[in-house]
Amino acid sequence: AAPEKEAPASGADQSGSQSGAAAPTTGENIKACVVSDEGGFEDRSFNQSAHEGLLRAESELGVEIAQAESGSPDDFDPNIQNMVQENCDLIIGVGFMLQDAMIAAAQANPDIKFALVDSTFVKEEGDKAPENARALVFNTAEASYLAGYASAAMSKTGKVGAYVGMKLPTTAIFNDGFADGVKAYNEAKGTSVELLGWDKDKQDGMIVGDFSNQQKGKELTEQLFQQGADIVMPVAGQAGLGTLAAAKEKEGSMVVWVDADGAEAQPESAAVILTSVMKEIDNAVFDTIQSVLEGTFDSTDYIGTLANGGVGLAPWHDFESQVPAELNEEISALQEKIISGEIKVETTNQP
Amino acid sequence: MSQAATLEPIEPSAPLEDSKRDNDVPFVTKILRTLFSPSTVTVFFAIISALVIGALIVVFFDPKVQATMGYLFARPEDFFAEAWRAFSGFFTSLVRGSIFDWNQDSLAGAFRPLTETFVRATPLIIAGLAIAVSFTAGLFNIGVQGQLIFGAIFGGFIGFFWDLPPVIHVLVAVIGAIAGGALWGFIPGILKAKLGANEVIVTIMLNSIAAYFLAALLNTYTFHGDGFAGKSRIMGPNAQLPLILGPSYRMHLGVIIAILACVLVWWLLERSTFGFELRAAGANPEAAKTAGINVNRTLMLTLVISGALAGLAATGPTLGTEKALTAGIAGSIGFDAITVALLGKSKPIGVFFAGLLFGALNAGGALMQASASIPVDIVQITQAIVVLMIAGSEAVRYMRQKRRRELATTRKVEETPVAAPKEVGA
Amino acid sequence: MKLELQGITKVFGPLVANDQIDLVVEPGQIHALLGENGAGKSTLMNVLYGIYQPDAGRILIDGEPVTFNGPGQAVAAGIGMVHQHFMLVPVFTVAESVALGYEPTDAGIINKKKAAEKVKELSARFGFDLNPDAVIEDLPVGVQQRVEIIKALSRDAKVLILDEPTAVLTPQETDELIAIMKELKASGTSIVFITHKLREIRAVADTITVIRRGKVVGEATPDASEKELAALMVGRPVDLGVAKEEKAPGATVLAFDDVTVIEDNGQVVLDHVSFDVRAGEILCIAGVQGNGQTELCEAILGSTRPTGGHVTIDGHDLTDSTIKHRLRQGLGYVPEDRAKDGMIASFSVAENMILDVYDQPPFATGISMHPQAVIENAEKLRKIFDVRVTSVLDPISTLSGGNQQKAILARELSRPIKTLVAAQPTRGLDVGSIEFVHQSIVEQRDSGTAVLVVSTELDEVEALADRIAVMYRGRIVGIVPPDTPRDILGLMMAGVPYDEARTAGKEVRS
Amino acid sequence: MSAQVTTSENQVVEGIRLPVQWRDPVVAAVMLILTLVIAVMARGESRISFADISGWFEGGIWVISAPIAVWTMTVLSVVGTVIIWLRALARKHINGWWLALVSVALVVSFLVWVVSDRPTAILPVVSLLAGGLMFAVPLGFGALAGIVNERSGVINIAIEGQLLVGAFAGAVVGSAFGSPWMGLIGAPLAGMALGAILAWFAITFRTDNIVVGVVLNMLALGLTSFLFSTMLKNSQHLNQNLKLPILPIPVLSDIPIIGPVVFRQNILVYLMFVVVIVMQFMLFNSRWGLRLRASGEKPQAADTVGINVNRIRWHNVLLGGALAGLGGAFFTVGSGLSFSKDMAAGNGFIALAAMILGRWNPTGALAAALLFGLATNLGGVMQAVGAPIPAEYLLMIPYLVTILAVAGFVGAVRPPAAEGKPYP
Ligand SMILES: Nc1ncnc2c1ncn2[C@@H]1O[C@H](COP(=O)(O)OP(=O)(O)OP(=O)(O)O)[C@@H](O)[C@H]1O
Ligand SMILES: Nc1ncnc2c1ncn2[C@@H]1O[C@H](COP(=O)(O)OP(=O)(O)OP(=O)(O)O)[C@@H](O)[C@H]1O
Ligand SMILES: [Mg+2]
Ligand SMILES: [Mg+2]
Repeated sequence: AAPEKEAPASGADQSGSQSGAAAPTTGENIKACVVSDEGGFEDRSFNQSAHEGLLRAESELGVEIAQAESGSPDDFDPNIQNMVQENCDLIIGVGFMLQDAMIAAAQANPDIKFALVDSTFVKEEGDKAPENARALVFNTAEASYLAGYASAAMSKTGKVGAYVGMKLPTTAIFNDGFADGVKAYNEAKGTSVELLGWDKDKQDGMIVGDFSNQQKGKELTEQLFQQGADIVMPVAGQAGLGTLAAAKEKEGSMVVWVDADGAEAQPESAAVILTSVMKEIDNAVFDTIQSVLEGTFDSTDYIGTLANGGVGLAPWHDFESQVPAELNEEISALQEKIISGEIKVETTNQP
Repeated sequence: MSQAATLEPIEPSAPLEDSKRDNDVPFVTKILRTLFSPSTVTVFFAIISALVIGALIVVFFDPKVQATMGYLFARPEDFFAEAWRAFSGFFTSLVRGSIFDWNQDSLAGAFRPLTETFVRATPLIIAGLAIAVSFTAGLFNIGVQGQLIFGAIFGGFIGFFWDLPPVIHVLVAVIGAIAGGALWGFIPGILKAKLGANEVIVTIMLNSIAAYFLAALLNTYTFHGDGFAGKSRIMGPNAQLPLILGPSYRMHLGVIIAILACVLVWWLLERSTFGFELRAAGANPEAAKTAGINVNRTLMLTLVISGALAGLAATGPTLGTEKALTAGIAGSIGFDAITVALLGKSKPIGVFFAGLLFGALNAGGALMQASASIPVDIVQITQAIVVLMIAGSEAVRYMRQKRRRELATTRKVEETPVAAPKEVGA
Repeated sequence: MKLELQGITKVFGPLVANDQIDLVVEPGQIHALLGENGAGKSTLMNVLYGIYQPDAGRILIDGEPVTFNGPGQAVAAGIGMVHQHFMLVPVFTVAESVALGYEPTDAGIINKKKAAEKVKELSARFGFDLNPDAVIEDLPVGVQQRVEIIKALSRDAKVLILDEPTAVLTPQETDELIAIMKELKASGTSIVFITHKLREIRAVADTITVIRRGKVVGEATPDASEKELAALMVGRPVDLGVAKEEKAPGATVLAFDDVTVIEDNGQVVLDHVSFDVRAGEILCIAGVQGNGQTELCEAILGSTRPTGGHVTIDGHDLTDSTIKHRLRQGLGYVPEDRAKDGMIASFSVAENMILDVYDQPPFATGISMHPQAVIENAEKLRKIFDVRVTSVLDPISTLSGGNQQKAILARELSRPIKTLVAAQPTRGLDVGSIEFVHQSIVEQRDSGTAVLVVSTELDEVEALADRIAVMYRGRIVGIVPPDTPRDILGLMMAGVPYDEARTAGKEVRS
Repeated sequence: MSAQVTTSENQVVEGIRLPVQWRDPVVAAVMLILTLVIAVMARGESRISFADISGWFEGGIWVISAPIAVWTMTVLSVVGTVIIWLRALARKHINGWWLALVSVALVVSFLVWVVSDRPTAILPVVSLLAGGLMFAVPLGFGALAGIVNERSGVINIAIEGQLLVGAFAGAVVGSAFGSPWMGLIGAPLAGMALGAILAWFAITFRTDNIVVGVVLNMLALGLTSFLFSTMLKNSQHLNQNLKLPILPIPVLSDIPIIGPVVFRQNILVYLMFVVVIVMQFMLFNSRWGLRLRASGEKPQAADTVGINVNRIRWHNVLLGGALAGLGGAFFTVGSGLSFSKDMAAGNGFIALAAMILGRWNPTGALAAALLFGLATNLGGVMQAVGAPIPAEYLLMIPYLVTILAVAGFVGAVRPPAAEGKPYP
């Protein structure tokens, strides 16, 4: 991963954003636009997070917004092009699939600012990213490492599970960190908690085949339960809702939600959500919009880490009372070590 | 053997069927005649009214309009202003996105939407032809989606993996795509010919298999190379379809290929012996068999050709616009193409215009969400309503015509005198 | 029940199918309707049965005007109809077919026992042998016809309409039907009887009404001669016989050597059949329908593969060759079921006229077809064969059955053939068309073609045959000369070998 | 007076024998070979879980030797295959149960092998079957809808759309009234609404059935997605996770295997089984069924006995819509899930395939749906136990199985003769 410098105000640091809202420094208003990946803005995943960031910018910063959902990869180019035509000042693409289209658009429109979620603007080693473009990437593995450790500790059956919607670097990275976290727990405690549904070495594991089939997500979760897992982390967008439904039906099972804080986003399922691996795309989007508004936009990549709060482990919420204080401390300690660089969470899927 | 089963009463010609073919009239006259025929006028009004319905749906669900509805009686002018804004926004962004964008600084930019329409129509037209060919032979090839994916896999693989000289590379890639689609069409074909397996079932299943196969391939190093899993390497520069209007437009050679494909399919269906066999096998397989046509072979070849066209349709996104494979490379082209083919009545010229219409709606819809914040799903709704309106208006026109004709003759009959002279036989 | 039709007019688009037709059916009377194809007989009966609404005119029952908005009301009024084209659901059982529309039910569930009893009771009354559980599509057409009759009678019909019921029956079956009609008449049922066969009319009818082009053109009594009736019907004198000279046949062209066909379900449909047809000869296959004639034709064409034996045409063993190859070897084929096998309804007349030579010059070179040649060919054939059609580009479905048959004949006879197989070539045609078809076949024979005609009509067999082969249960019972007496042929059609049949026939005659 | 001769079994017509029917022997042989391959590969022990198998006793986890189990199956398979070959060569009728034996031997061997030699892998018998049933329920309803539509003469390609609007209305109506039961009223009504459009165009307007069906799918997808993005997004309370309660049937739910799989379900599952049984009986024994089939096979025949064909078609297209709508409700209130875009995910098309595979019979369609559902879930189980095959290939299993079923076992099927043909 590239070194982090000058990261914009972290998502955890809500107050900072808020204060910025009160006083837009450059008088002029701007238009901020988001182009989604396939899946659309209701995918309960990164598109939705980015969209929420956009909507928050509209309501808090008063910027003009525009949005475009892509139905297929064939829509990326024209959607970005439409945003250019719509005189956007900042165009944010969501997903590494948009990389090529975004690089081309950034190069063709030097007056417009571009930001890309989950991918850099660098295609090949040695290429230079355009001056008007900023990558918004996340080292999610750091946070899911903590989740893996916590899950291993909380599992009563000694088995935890994870699955993805499709095998993509942005989903696999969750599982890689999770796997390392479980391993760390085993090494620390001499246990042999198993992770079902993901093999970090082979980079292979359970998949739904898409990010929308809740029924399949539910059934896969039930099969993980049958194999003895009692905690499951679905990295599958909407399909992950199936896991929540399955967990509610199975006594003693828990879910690790991803992207947003599940207990807040799905309050009706809070009772089964142990914690969430948060990837603060909305904050990154919001901050990027704010930086354009304030004229502080630069082309430095933004890398969300535990250190800058771009990724993180959500509070325990309903499980507060069940999580041993000891574990809480261990997690905090691990977080410190990761932030300080003492522990390096490494995966091939890192941005 | 049973006479009963075969001597059906003659069906009145289906409302959607074309009128008589005439061969003696000059081409231009024919075009003009179709352009201003009652059915063309009906289609035109059906499209317009479908668009109006689509716009009304937009108005109804527009949050600002809904807000004004709360105090509709207090300040109706707010409501009408907002409703008009939403209503006109639908149309202006549709036109700006698909034909001409007057907000652009340059004329070149203003016409870009029109080229977008063509670019988006390209795969729809070719895939529509694939469906049309199978329909003509009485087969329902739901598998165009899967065949398209296989075309993309083959064509794409050749495009990014091989390194060939200019012209040759793109040619080989296109042929590869055709072969990939044909292969995926061959499977239901051979299963139907040899084992009688229903092509609807087999093609539905092959769609999913193709999609998962592509997803699996995209996780291999061969496909993604040093990039990320889920997206293949970029097509070699020589494998990309050349841009025919220069680099500022996405309009690529595929547009020409689509037009050529229409001509080719027209020739194949209407002027070739194979087309004769195919139409015969579709219209009456028993009679075709009796006339010496190998119906099983014809149906199998039809699915192969249909698949080949589907594979060709994949070159648009694969080698023309996307230039890389992803799991969603086929979008929903294979399914939208069914509607395109049906709207075009399985005739190449009809498919061409239906594809253009859908391409325009897609292009317009994309701008609609960008400029007017209308969910892009409205495009699908509008497309569906267009087809329903056309089907409905044709049905109504057909019924009215029938009634008029009957009335006319009845009147004539009534005027004749009552007396019926009788000869008396021995 | 007295039935009157007054001034019935029915139009289909530009066509006046029924034009001011008056008809009176007295109680207990058999009223024959006679008319060439498309005269409007079926239309009139469909109006009477409530399927069509008349555009003018009215129906009276016992002097009271009635209107039928659907067949249900006609049935309720005591009218029963056996349609020209069977109205049976092929996958239903006999009991279900009879019950349909009038199901005996207990709370919506059909009482199958009651339905079966009804069938048994009625078949016993009329001496039919019907199994209520048999499935319609497995039954020979003759039996299906009986189901239709039972269906009509099971509703206590006072007026029974029989629209060409004998078109698919054998002579014996026809005789049985005539007996039943007489029995019904005796019990007070009126019958409207439609047929093209003048002999039958003369056998049962009390009154005859002749319809031509939608109009009543005359009435006749049963003692009118066939010639007179035919002339009245067609509007010109008709030659009922076929002018045919004796000719010495040439070499064998079409030969069956010990051909056996067994279907997938194990039925033996052709059982060691051998015969040959020589150039310039007409061999007629006589027999009750369903005794393997269809499969015999299919084995010649190649759509059915023999399990054993050989089929040769012009000295070439074609047992394993494709249909196309056989057609190229000079096989002309007029299928039994023209709508199903002989033509493609949605194709133009012109296209149908090249259906089996579409890939041959001058219609195609390589895989490219020449539409102009197709049209020219059609125009030519249309003149030669007198096919009545507005434009050869119209779909063939817009032609009447007779003209469709002419178009098919034109196609088969216009290309070079060595042997012609014609199955039921005149089924459902009127006398005028029959005359034409027979003439064409004889001309073909005279030009040296080997001709095989399959027919269930003994009239036709007698008119055309140089030799007659009688089939029974997949076997050829015997091949006999054309002057063999009808009663001997009849016995052979029931499976009695020629020698026995001849002795039996002599006994009967003496 | 039947003129055709039925030969007795194995009749030799003077030296000519009936052709051998090769389909069954070849299919059996292929399955035997696959079983053998598995037997050769089988190593170690397999853990088979019978947890929750019955309310009467604890099933627990059984550990069996994989080679012994698989070789036993192989022996059974050999027996079945040999008998099938002998009977085929003797041109005798082959009882379908023999082929079933060979298939079961293959499937059991495969399952045992999948979990063999992997100490943590467990084959969960009950959840394998129960999960398969879950996938089969919407397919079953969809196929039933297709059956009543097509048997009455209207082709229904719009099952997919009807499932989708059913899922939508199930969630929204249920949420609006705060009860999943209300969803069961909303869903069939929504399916019927789509059915009404289908009927209006296909029957009254005589439009090509496939055109209308395809377009309705488009409309349903577009409308539900549009409403999801506009209406439901702003009012989350209209799209809650509601779940129909599980209603275990006393006594029956304790029967080993069948009990927990079939009789510990919610009302929709029971309803599907009831509809299958009732429809199978009614189609062939009731006035409704007789008239329905007549309309779809030969409408003229129905018309000439005074049956209003188009009314029958209208009624049954609406009935079909209601059934498909109910099936759609299974995605939401039936599974405790909220609505999401494109939730039917192609199930409508697979239902269509199940209908054809089941030869337009309710029981056959149910069998096909169960086959597909089980195969889908098997893929899931294999993913969960970490089978050494990339997951994408495991996801293909149900589709491959279906193609094998149609090619290997079913062959050509005959649709209702008048389907898709407007009347009059
Ligand atoms: N539904 C229909 N629409 C248009 N024309 C029809 C229809 N039904 C029948 N016809 C007309 O019917 C004629 C053929 O009908 P039909 O098959 O009853 O022939 P036919 O007069 O009985 O002759 P044949 O006895 O030789 O079969 C054609 O002239 C055709 O135009
Ligand atoms: N449904 C229809 N639509 C249009 N025209 C029809 C229809 N039915 C019949 N006709 C026309 O009415 C004419 C009379 O047909 P009809 O079937 O009554 O003749 P028919 O006397 O019964 O002849 P056939 O002896 O061949 O049975 C036919 O020539 C046909 O053109
Ligand atoms: Mg006729
Ligand atoms: Mg008639």
